[in-house]
Amino acid sequence: MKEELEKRVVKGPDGFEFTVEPLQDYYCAEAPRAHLPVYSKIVEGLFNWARAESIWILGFGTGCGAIEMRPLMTPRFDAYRFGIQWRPTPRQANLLMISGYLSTKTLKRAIRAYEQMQSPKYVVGLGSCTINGGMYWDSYNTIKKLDDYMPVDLFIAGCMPRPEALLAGFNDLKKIIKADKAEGANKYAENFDWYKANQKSVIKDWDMPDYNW
Amino acid sequence: MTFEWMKIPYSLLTLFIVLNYGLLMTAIIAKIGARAGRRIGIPFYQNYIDLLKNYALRSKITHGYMFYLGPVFRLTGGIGLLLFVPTIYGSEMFSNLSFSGDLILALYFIFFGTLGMALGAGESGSPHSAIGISRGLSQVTMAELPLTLAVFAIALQYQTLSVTEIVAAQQGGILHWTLFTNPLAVVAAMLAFLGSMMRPPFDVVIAPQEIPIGPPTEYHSAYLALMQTNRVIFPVAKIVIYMNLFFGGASSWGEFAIKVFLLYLFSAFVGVAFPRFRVEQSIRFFMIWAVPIGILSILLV
Amino acid sequence: MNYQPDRSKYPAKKADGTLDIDLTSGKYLKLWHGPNHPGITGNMSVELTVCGDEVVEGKVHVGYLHRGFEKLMERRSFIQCFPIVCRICVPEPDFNEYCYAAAIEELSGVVVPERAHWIRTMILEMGRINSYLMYLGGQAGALGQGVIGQWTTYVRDLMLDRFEELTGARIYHMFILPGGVRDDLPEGFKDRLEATLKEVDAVLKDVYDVMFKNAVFKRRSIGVGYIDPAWVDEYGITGPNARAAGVAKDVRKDQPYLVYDQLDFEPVVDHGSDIYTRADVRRRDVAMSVDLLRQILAKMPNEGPVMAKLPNVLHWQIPRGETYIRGECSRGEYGFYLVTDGSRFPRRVNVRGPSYTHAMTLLERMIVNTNISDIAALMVSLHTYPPEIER
Amino acid sequence: MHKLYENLGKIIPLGEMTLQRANLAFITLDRRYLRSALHHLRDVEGYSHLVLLTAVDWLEEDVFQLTYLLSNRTADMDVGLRVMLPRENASMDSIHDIWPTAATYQRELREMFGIDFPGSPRVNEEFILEGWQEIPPYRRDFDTKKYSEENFAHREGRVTKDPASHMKELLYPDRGQ
Repeated sequence: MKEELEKRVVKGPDGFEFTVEPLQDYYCAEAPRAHLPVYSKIVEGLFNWARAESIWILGFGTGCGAIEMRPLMTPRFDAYRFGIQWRPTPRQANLLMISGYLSTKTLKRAIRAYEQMQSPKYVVGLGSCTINGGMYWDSYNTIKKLDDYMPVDLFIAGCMPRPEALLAGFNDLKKIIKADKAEGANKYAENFDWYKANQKSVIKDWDMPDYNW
Repeated sequence: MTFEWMKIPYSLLTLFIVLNYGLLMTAIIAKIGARAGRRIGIPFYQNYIDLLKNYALRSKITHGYMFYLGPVFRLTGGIGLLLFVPTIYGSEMFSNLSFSGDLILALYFIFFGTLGMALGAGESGSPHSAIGISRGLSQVTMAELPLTLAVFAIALQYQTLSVTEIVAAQQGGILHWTLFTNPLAVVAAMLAFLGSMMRPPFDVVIAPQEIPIGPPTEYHSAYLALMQTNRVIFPVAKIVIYMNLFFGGASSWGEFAIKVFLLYLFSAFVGVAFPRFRVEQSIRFFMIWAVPIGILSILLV
Repeated sequence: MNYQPDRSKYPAKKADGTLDIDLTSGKYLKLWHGPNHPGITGNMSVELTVCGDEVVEGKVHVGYLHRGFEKLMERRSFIQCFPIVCRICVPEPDFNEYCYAAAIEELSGVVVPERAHWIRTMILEMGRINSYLMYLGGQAGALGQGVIGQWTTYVRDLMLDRFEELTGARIYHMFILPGGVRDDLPEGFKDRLEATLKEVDAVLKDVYDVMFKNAVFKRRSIGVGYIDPAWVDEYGITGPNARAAGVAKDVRKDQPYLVYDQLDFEPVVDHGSDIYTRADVRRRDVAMSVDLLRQILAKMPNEGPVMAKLPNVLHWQIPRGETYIRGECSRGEYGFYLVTDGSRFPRRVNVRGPSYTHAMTLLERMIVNTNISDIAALMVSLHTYPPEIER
Repeated sequence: MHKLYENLGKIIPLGEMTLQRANLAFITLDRRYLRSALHHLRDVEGYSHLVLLTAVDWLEEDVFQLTYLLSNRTADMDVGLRVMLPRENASMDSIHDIWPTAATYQRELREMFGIDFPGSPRVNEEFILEGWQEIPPYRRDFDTKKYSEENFAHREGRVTKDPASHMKELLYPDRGQ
C-alpha cells in the first residue's frame, strides 16, 4: 500500500486535527455491480443506437498506436463524421483504446482509467502486441494477452494498424454495440475476481484499492 | 395587471424551439469550424445523439449534494435567462415572462449558472476542477464587468430597465439600433461576449491541454447531459439579450435565427483563429480595453 | 526575458537537498500531469507541486513505455534486430534503422554503395519533416490553437504517402538495412516527392501567417521557458533546443555523416531561447529540410547498386568491438552505442535519445516557477518523445 | 587522438586505447582516476558534452564495463572512457556534480544493472520499472524469455522457428543435415 493511502492523522491549516482514512474517504469500497439492460427491447435498441453513433474515446495513448490517432482526427480520415471524438477525462469517455503494447506500469493506470469510466464502456485492443505480444512476445515488461486483464470488445490487428483499419474497426464496434453484444462492463463486474487475480499476478506491487470508481 | 397563465405554455414552447435551434446551430457552427481545418465535421444531428447517449448511460456516481445541484443551477441560469426576456419582439406569444425590471434579473442570471457550477464542481474534489473554478470565476467576473457597464449605458440612454421598451426604442430602421446610436457600449459588450463564450482566446477555464477539462472534469452521464443542454440554451439566451439590447431585437423567428446565428458565428470565428490567453492575461485584457470603453460609453450618454 | 527564480515563496530545503513540502499546510497542491492527460507529450507524467498558480517542484516519471529493447536485442541475431529497432522511436523511426545499420557496417567492415547513402539521407530528411510537422501542430495545440494541427497533420499524411510508395509502410518502414537500403526508388518518385514538397511549402506559409504572427501566440510564448546557453553543456542539450539558445550544435554540420558534406546548408541558429524561438527554429528547419531534399533529388546519382553483398545473415558473426554512431534527428543528437563480442548476437546496444536529457533533468529544472497554464506548451517546446527515454 | 592520449597519460596512468575511428577512441582507466580524467577532459581538452553513460555486462570476465562517452564538438572528437568494475555489489562514485544530467543515467544504471552510485540525487527511486523483484533486468544472467513465459499468460498458436533451419528447409528442402 502506498503511504498516502494509509490511515493517518492530519493537522489542518487551522490547527484542527482530524484522521484521514483514504480508502474510506476517497474511494468507494463497494465492488462493481452489473448494470443489466432494464428497459424494453425497443428502448434499449434506441439507446444502443445512440451509444454506437456517439463514441467518445478516452485520450490516453498507451503505446505507439497513439501516433495513428492524430491522422484519424484530421482531414484525411475525419473520424468526427462517425460521431467519434476525444474526451480528456475518463468520466466522460465510453471507449478505452489500448493503443499497442501495455507495460505493466501502464496497465496499472489503464485499469484505473477503465474502472473510472461509466458503464456501458468498451475496450478496443489496437495492434498485434495486444493480441499475443507481437514483437515483444519475450519482453519482461509487457503483457501479452490483453483480454485477461480487461474485457476487450474488439481487436484491430496490425503493427501498426493503418487509420483505414481503425475506421473499419470502429464500424465493426458499432455493429457489435447495435446488436447489444457489447456488455463488457457487466462481464467485468461478474468475473471481477478473475480479472483482479490476473491483474495482481502481473502487477507485483499492488498499491491501490481493488476497485476505484 | 393580472398575470396571464397562458404565458407559461407559451414560454415552454419558446424553450423547446430554442433548445432545438441551439442544438442544430451549434452543430452547424462546429461544421463551419471543421471546414477551417479542412474537415467535414460532425453530422448536424450529432448533438441529439450525444445528448441521448449521455442520458442513456447506465451508471452514475455522485460526490455529494452540491454535485447534483451544480448542473441544475447551471441549467436554471440558462432557462431563467431565456424566460425573463422577450425572445420575439411584439409577439404576445413569445415575449415570455418579461416585466419592467427584467434587465437587472437577466444580468443576475448570466452569472447564476457559473456560481452554481462552482459549488458543484468544488464538491467533486478533482484538483483540476478546483483550478478551473478559480480561473472561471475570476475571468467571468471580469467579462461581466464591461457588459454591466454597457447595460447601464443603455439603460441611461433609453431611460428604462425593461428589455421590451429598449427593443421598442430601437425599432424603425437599422440606424436606430444601439449598434449605431451607442457604438462604444456595443464594443464593450461584444468583448464581454467573447469573454463569456468559453471559446479561444478566453477558454482557459476549460483548457483541455492544461486542466482536463476544468470544472466539468468529474461530470458524466446524466449530469453531463444536463450541462450539454445548458450549453446550447445558455448561449442562445445570452445572444437574445445582446440582440435585444444592441441589435434591434427580432420581430420574427426568421430574423431571430439569422441574428443569433451571425452573433454566434462571430465568436466561433474568433475562436478558430486564436490560441488561448492565460487567465491573468485575459483579465488584464479586459481591464485595459473593455472596461474603459464601457465607462466611456456611460460618460458619453 | 531572463529566467530569475523567485525563491521567496519557496519551501525550505531539507538536508538532502529535497524540498520540504508539507501538503497538509494547505499551501501546496499536488497535481499530476499525465500519463492520461491531453497536455502531455506521449505517455509520461509530471508530478507537480503547485503553490497558487505557480509550480514549485516538478518530478518527471517515465517508464510507461518500457519494452526492454536493449535486452531483447541481446537475444536476437543482428538481422533479426531490424524489425524491432525501428519501434524504439515512433514518430521518426528511420534514425534507429540508420544508426544501427551504420554501427553494424562499421564493426563488420561492410562498404555501402554510394547511391544507398543518398537514398538514406533522403529518407532521414523526409522523416525529419514528418516529425517537425507533428511538433508544430502540437505546439499550437498546447496553446489551444487546434487548426494548425489539422493543417500540418494533413500535409504529414501526404508525406507518409511518399513513404508508403517508397517503403510500403506508413510508420515503420524497415527500409534501411545493413549494407544499403532495401530497394531502389520507384518510377516517377522524384516528381511526386517534389509535388509534396510544394504542399509543405504552402502549409509552412499558412502556419507562419496564422501561428507565428498571432498576437496571442506571441503573448503566450515569448519569454516563456528560457534556456540559459550555459546549460547546454551541463544538461547535454542538443538539436533545436540548443540552436535556439544560440549554440550552433548540428551533427549534420559538425560531424557530417552520409552525404551531408556534399550538401549546401547552414544550421538554423537563433538567440531568443524561449518557446517562440524554438518553434521558429523548427519551422525554419523544415524549410531547410525541404531545400535539402531538393538538393538531394538534384545531385543524386541516377544509376548504381543500392545494396552491398552481405555475408550469410543467418550465421553473421561480428568480431569483438564497440562503436558509437550519431545522427542529427529532429529532436537532437540521436546515437547508438553498439558492443559486439564475436557471437551472432549484439553484446550490448544502448540508445542515446535526445529526449533522455531534455525531458528528465532539463524539464525538471525548467518547470520550476512556471505557470500551470504554460507547462503543456513548455513540454511540447522541448519536443520530447518518451519512447526514446525508456526504450 | 594519440596526442590526447599522451596529454592524459602525463597526469594519470591509463590502460590501453582502441582507436575505433579517426575521431572516436576508447580508453581504459582505473576507477580511481576517472574523476580527474573527466575534469581534465572537460576543462582543459574541451570535451564538454557528456554524450552517454552506460554499462556493459561482461559476465564471463565477471566485470561491468562503465562507458563514459565524451564529445568535443569544435574539434569533432569523441572519446569513451572505460572503467571496469567487479560485478558483485558493484558501486561507483557519482559524477552528477560534473554533469547534472549524469544523475539520470546513474538512476537507470542503478535500476537496470544494480550498480550503485552513492550520493547521486534520487538514485534509489524507481525510474523505469515499477515493483521489480527479480535481479536487475539488463544483467546477462537475467533471462527475459524465461521470465515472460513464467509471468505472463500467453495466447496459444504462436510458433517460434530457428531462422537458420527454417530458411534451410525453405530453400534447400532436398539437402539433409
